[in-house]
Amino acid sequence: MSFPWLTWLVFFPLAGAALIMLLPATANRAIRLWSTVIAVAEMVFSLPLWWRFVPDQAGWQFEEKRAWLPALGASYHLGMDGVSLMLVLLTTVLTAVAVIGAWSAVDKRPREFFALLLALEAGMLGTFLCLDLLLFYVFWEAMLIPMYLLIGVWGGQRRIYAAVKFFLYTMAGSVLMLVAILWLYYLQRAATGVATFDLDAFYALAIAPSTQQWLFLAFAVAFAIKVPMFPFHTWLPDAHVEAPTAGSVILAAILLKMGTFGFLRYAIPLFPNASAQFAPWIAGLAIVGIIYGALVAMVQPDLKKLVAYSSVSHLGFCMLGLYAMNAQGLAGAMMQMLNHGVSTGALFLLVGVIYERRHTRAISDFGGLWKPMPVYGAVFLVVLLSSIGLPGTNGFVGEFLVLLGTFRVHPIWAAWASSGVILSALYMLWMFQRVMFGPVTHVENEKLPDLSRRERLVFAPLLILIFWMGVMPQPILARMQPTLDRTLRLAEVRAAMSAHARPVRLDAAPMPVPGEGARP
Amino acid sequence: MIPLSWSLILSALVFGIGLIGVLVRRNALIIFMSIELMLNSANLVFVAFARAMNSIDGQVFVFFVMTVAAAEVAVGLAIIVNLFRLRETVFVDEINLLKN
Amino acid sequence: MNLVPPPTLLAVDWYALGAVLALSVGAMLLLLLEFVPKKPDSNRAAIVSLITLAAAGWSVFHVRGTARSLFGGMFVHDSFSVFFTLLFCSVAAVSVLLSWDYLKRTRIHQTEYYMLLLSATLGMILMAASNDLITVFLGLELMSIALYVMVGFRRGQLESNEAALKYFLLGAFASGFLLYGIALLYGATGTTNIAAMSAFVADSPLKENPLLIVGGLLLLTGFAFKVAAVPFHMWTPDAYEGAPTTVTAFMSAGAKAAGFAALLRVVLHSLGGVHEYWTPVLTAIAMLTMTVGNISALLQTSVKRMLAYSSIAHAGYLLVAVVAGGPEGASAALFYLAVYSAMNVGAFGVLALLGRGQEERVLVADLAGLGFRQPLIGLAMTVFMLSLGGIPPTAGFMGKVYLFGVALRAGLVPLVIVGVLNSVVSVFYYLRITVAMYMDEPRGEPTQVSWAVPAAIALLACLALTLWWGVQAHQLLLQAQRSVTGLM
Amino acid sequence: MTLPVLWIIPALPLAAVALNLLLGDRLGRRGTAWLACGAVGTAFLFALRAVLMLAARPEADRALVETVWTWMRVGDFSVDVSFLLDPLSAVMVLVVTGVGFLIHVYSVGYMAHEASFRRFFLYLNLFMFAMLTLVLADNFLVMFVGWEGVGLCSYLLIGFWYERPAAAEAGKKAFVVNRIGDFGFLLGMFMLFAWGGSLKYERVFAIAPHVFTGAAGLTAITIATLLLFLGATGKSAQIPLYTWLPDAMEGPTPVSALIHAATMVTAGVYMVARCHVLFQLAPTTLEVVAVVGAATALLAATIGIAQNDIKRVLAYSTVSQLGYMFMACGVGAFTAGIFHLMTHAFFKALLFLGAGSVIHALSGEQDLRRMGGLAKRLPWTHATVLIATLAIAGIPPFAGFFSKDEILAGAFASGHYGVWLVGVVVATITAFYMFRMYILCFQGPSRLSHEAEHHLHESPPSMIGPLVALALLSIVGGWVGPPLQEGGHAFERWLKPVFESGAHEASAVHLAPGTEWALIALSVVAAIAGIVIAFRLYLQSPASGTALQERFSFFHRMWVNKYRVDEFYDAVVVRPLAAFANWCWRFWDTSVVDGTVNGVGYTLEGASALVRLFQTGFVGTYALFFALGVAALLLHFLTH
Amino acid sequence: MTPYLFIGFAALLVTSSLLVILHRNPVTSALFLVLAFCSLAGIYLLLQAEFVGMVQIIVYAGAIMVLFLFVIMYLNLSHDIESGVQIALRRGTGWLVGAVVVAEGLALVGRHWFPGPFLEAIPGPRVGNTQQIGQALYTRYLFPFEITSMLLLVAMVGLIVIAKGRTAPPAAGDSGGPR
Repeated sequence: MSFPWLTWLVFFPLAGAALIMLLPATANRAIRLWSTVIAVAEMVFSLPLWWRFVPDQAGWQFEEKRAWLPALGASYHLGMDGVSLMLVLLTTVLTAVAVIGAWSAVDKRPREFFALLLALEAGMLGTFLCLDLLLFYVFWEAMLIPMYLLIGVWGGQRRIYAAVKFFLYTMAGSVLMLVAILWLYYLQRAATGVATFDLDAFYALAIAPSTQQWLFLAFAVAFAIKVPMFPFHTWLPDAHVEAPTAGSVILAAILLKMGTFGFLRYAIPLFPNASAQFAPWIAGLAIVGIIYGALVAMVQPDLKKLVAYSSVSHLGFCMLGLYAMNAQGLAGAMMQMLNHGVSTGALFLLVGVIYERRHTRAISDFGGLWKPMPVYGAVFLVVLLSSIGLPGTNGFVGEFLVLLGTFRVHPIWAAWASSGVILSALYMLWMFQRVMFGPVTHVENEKLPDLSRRERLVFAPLLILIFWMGVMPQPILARMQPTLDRTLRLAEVRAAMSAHARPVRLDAAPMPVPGEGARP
Repeated sequence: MIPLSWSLILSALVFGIGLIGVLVRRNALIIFMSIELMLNSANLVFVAFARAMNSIDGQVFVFFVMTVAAAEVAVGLAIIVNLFRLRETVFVDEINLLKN
Repeated sequence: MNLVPPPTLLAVDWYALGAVLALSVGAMLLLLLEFVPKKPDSNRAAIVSLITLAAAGWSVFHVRGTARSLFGGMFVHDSFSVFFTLLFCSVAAVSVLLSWDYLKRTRIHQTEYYMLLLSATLGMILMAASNDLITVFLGLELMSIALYVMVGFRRGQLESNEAALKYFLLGAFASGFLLYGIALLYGATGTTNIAAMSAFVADSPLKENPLLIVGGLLLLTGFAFKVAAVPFHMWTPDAYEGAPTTVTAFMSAGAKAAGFAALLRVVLHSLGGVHEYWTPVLTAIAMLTMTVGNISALLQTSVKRMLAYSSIAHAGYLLVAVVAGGPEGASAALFYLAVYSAMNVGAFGVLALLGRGQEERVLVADLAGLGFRQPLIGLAMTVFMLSLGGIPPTAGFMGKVYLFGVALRAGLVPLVIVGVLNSVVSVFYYLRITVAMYMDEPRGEPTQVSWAVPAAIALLACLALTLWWGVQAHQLLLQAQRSVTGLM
Repeated sequence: MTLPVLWIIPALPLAAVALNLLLGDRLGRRGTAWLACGAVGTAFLFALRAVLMLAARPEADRALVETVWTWMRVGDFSVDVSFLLDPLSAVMVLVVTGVGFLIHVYSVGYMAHEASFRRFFLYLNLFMFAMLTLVLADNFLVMFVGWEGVGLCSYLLIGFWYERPAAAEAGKKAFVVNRIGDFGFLLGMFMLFAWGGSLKYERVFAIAPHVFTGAAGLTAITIATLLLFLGATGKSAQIPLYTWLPDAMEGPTPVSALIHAATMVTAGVYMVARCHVLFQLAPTTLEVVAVVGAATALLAATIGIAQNDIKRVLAYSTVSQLGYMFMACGVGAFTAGIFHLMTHAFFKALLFLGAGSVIHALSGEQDLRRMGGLAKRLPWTHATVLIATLAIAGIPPFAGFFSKDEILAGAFASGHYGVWLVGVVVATITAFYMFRMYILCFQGPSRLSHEAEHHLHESPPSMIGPLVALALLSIVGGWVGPPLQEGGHAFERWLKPVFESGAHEASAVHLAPGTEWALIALSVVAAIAGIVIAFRLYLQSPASGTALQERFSFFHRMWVNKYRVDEFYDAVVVRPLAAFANWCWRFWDTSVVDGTVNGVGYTLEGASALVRLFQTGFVGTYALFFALGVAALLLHFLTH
Repeated sequence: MTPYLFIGFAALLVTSSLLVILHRNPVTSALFLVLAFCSLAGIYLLLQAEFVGMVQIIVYAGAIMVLFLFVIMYLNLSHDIESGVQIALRRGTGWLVGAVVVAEGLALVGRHWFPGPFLEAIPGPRVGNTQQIGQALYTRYLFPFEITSMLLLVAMVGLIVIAKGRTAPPAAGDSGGPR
């Protein structure tokens, strides 16, 4: 077995977190320094994958598999495909950025704060990389804990409400997914006599459409809440507004991707028939989300809330692309996920910058900021443009592909969704106008310091990404293409073979002899 | 030779009376006595069945039950005495520090 | 005169009886040692009882491989009883470690306390290890009487005494039903031996034997009372809250486990033949128990009471496994019991450390800001809470996964749905603890923590187990699955 | 080594932008100016070189294509970043770089005292880059990059003086309105791809006639072209999306000259001309284009009559002239459209720069009512502006005459007599209000305020130079396309390779010389009439002018208030949208969606409080519940 | 003859136990309980369980009830006078529920009477009842018998722990127990 890249990738931050906890709580500088070192090291460590990854190979790469719970048939199975490669890179980069960005933001208990950030990173990477349903659920849920603490301890006024709401809402969604996972597991066992949680095994299992409906719904709700899709989104504004900047960045940039990733990796390939059956509903909700999110964002008095609702709108595009179920749609959705990660992450960082200086997020407390802080204004402008999908920035590629893909299956959907393009320009520019332009309305703002060297360092990589992904997305697309094609093919094949499958009684197969169990 | 059903019905009556006693009285001692009645009704069932199938086990069982009852009474009365010392009452409807 | 020859015991039988012997001897030894003068603050009693428990556990573990039935099935030694014996001994040992310093703080007589603790353990073991309703009943009474006393141990204290009274009166009341049930079963089947009973039930012409039904039902209520299942649960919060915290820890894990051990033996074994009769009843009870337990815990202000309700809820989860039945159900129950004991004892153990001298600080508010001032306490409590709520990567999660999976396979979908939703509800109040510890600012003077090495060891042990079983439960899983093979 | 031919042209301004950003304030004003102008100047030279190379090629394959890299390739969809130079884009690129260069030079003088001098040229270069990308694009997507890019730059430049709320507001309005157009453009592209399977011009145009067949095809192409045209109306300020352009005058005057007169606003016309193949497949659309163009021309012209802000007058005239161009495209006279585009670029840029010069001279005064009599004080400005005014009025031999005449001819020839009539009327009105402006500004008594009088001075050479250059162009610019040429005039022949591919070329349908002479005469007369009226009303007897205003006060008010279109949009679109958004948030999101979520919590807590009532703490109660439980169980077995 | 005796004892048992739970004065109730136990012992005799009957009288009626009486005297309890509507309510529900439980049980058993496996069990030769029990106790039931010893020990210890010494009612306020 070659070098276990992925295991290192997942557990290095965890070890780092432990290391941080060993430092004295008062050693502020050392804590910041070391956490930065660890986060950056993780990033550097993840970069080689970009080259080592074989672009035109659909299957898992860097695969690792060890027995975990033989008695149940759960295994420690990690693997990477084009999609997870991108999301992993996004994670490592954004985490590094967030850590550096949080240097001055956190004054209270920095040790625990940074340790939790790193632990969170580990959890997220695990979620992206695991190929075992039980393991997936473990990471999926475990991830909530650090985020919950980040919001609850370092958050704003209503942090406790937000934290608890975040935790409960997400969990309420996922427990049903757990039931569905267990159901799948026993279904597998009843149908094939093999007890395993391995994803590949389920990719090969035919599931009766009638069964698929329920399983799909269970999965879909869990993911939809995470995305968040339209009716399930209300935890997001609270969580975002209350979370500390780094928290919001991670939350927006990566955590939300879990949902869409889940659809792409689990819900669609596993339950293609049900997925197709519910596609109109999901696409409809996605479109509603696009427009609704934009409209609500438009009238927000609070910068973070505005960005939060814009996330709802953007992720609507992702869902729409996914459910276009064609090459452009999926690729667009993936691009949109990455873009949203970069742009919205940057937006939250930007909000954080002025929040640090003024300790308010109300748009009305600003105005004319361009005069005191022109560099900040310029950065803000670029990020904002990428967020409204101006061609030449990353945002455009994603939105365009999504809409194109959608248009080919359903022009009307595309037309509705495209109106989001107008609205996004509307609310973003209006916000920008109120914050940046006009005369300086508050005396406190007249002497605001412009971006510091560290802050510029934070934004530099993001700006580079924004333009690079906008101008030359081909390398990224090329790496994801085989995986996406595979997903589509998988969906078709499974749909065909499941179409006539009969429902199976779960207790059809005998209980495996204790001790043996899984024989994948 | 007494039919089994007679003893069973009788025991059921006694059991019921004991049960009612527990439910309607508020004096811990009386409640306790009613519980004793319930135990004894059980004993009656044992003896009746032992008689019916002419086996000794039932009676032995009764013997054990009496031992248990004795033990319970000892501890129970101790608790009640202690209660009275602390609160000058043995009325269970005056005792609800712990609730909800 | 037909004299039945006295029982002949092999060496292995002596080992098998080792737990019983060791515990009885230990208990008496403790009393005898009273005549040897000792320093006022000596830990002799604690040490002796630890040794006793170790001996008990070891001797049974030593012959874990064999299956023996002694005294005509009055006492059985099989994988099932081994599992529970070890469980009870470890729970008792942890409780001893927790009580070590607690007793001194609260000025509780050590000798009697430990003597009763050992006897209660003995009672539990009998409940798990006996194949005859007589012994089950005696074991249950032994345990209960010891616990009545332990609950009321702080004589000078109104709550403690009140708790004891309630627990005692209702306990006696319940054992009245239990006894009556046994009597009817004896009448219906002509025996009190569980094996014989199941044989009878298996080949009895009519399953519609009313005596059997009523008897089994009353028996059920008796056990349901011990495991605190709704609507026979109402003593639990009061007793748990009033009892000395270490006692609460001990009984919350031990007594419940013992109740389930007996329940499993009886319901799955002796009444296994008429299992379908119990399924609807048990299903209803399980649903009620989970829901009522969690719902009532939502608004509690006292952590101790809240945990009491949570233990009711957990009884509900365990009942799901019982309903699922079969070897898988039983093994799920065993697995969950082990997990539950670790995390629940741990949680109460944390509470036992809070406060100085006589006072006990068990309000949610008392935990404010504790997480950062006492990192270990914070970490431990957080892990226990998450585990109780069934959040990975903790043991509680694994337990729920296995348990609900089994239930799902048995086709109990509604039960499973109710279960998982309940666990979401439960997370709400478990989170409140973490909120208090990490997110609230302490009001008034901060809660003191009375550290003691033994207690710390105990906590760390629980913590380690809770985490380890969360990430690698394979061994425990195997044990749970193997331990029920003897039962069926 | 051979120099790159095409991509270097947009690359140069971009490089200037990059340098500007990197070096920052280290390069002073002088450096900045040199960098910016140098880049654009060089770009012009490269453009010239490229066009010469193009001209050298045989007419058959007059198209240079340069693929730089693959942008995206997803499934069957693939787009490259590639550039195309054909006669059409050649005209555009020369106009853009040429006029652009002059305006850059002019700006150096005009913005000399501006604090953020560097930022201005940064934006300006960025705009050049975007505009060149737009015109040189080889496929719709790259064009869209430029399309939105110029939109962005106009947003930035309009809001250049960001501290003026009006400016910021105008910038936002421009961008958003453009976005509405882009929405159409985007969907249009999708349709083209969905049917044509590509976004590359030549592929789409080659395949279009074969795929868009039958009723379905006709509907599809009509919808597609209408959507594209929606994009054009946004960019080129046509009905219904023209309202942003007048407000755009908040920007610095050179910006108005460059973006809102010469180049950007003509992008729509360029796009329609570029897609003439598609438009000719959809006659309905062409009609729409023609009508919209005519309507816009008329509407804007009438409003232009009543404006007192010199820049706004010019703005409306721009809108109206753009209407002319669309009119041309609509009647199928694409050549004429492009021709007018070019000439208009010259004289309208000149007019704006002239106006800028005046404003500069009057230290910021823009109101015609406080000008007058400047002819002698600002000789150069006066001369050049006069030329431009004549050109726009359509007086031979100035540039405007030729192009405008050709448009009218085209309209007449293709049988759009209504359109033609409107054209003539608008010609008159144009001549009228342009001369009104000229007179109020340069002739008659001086109405200057005192200190304006005091600082009054002719502009520096760096500003006068461009004025002169443009003046020359405004004169000779039209001579490339004199009427009455057999086989079309030079300009037409140059564009032939592009437009002949179209089904039928209107301007190719030549009228009888007699008719054409008549038309020429008529339009000239119309123009002169307008001029004469202007002189009478504003120079000789202003009284009668005011009297006339009283007489037609209704129209006058209407024109002054710009037909209240802005207010209309505000009431019909903006306010309802905002109200709906607020409802979505305050009621729906907060109360309904989130209310449900919290509701669950409250319900549970209520249930908790309820359940806890049973926990009375009395042993009796507990025993009672126990007994009840037993009773219930017994009942169950009794009933089952 | 036996049936009549049985009926007599039964009547006595029922009435006395009813009086146990009905009578106001604890002492009287206790005495009625003694009576109930004695009549139960009589029934045991009729069921040919002499040993159990004797033990019933000696242990129960003797030891246990004496303990009860002692405690009652020691606490010299007044009559517990109960009044008020919720008391009556409790009474009503109590009687109702109790009756319902018994009725249901009887109905269930009576629905179709299945008297277990003992019909074929023929009453064997009358052996000395006490002797049999003794044999059983020390052979088959050796193990439980030993357990009972433990049980009694525990009870003893518990009794001492809880009841020994005086426990003054805690001064108001310092009940620093669980809140």
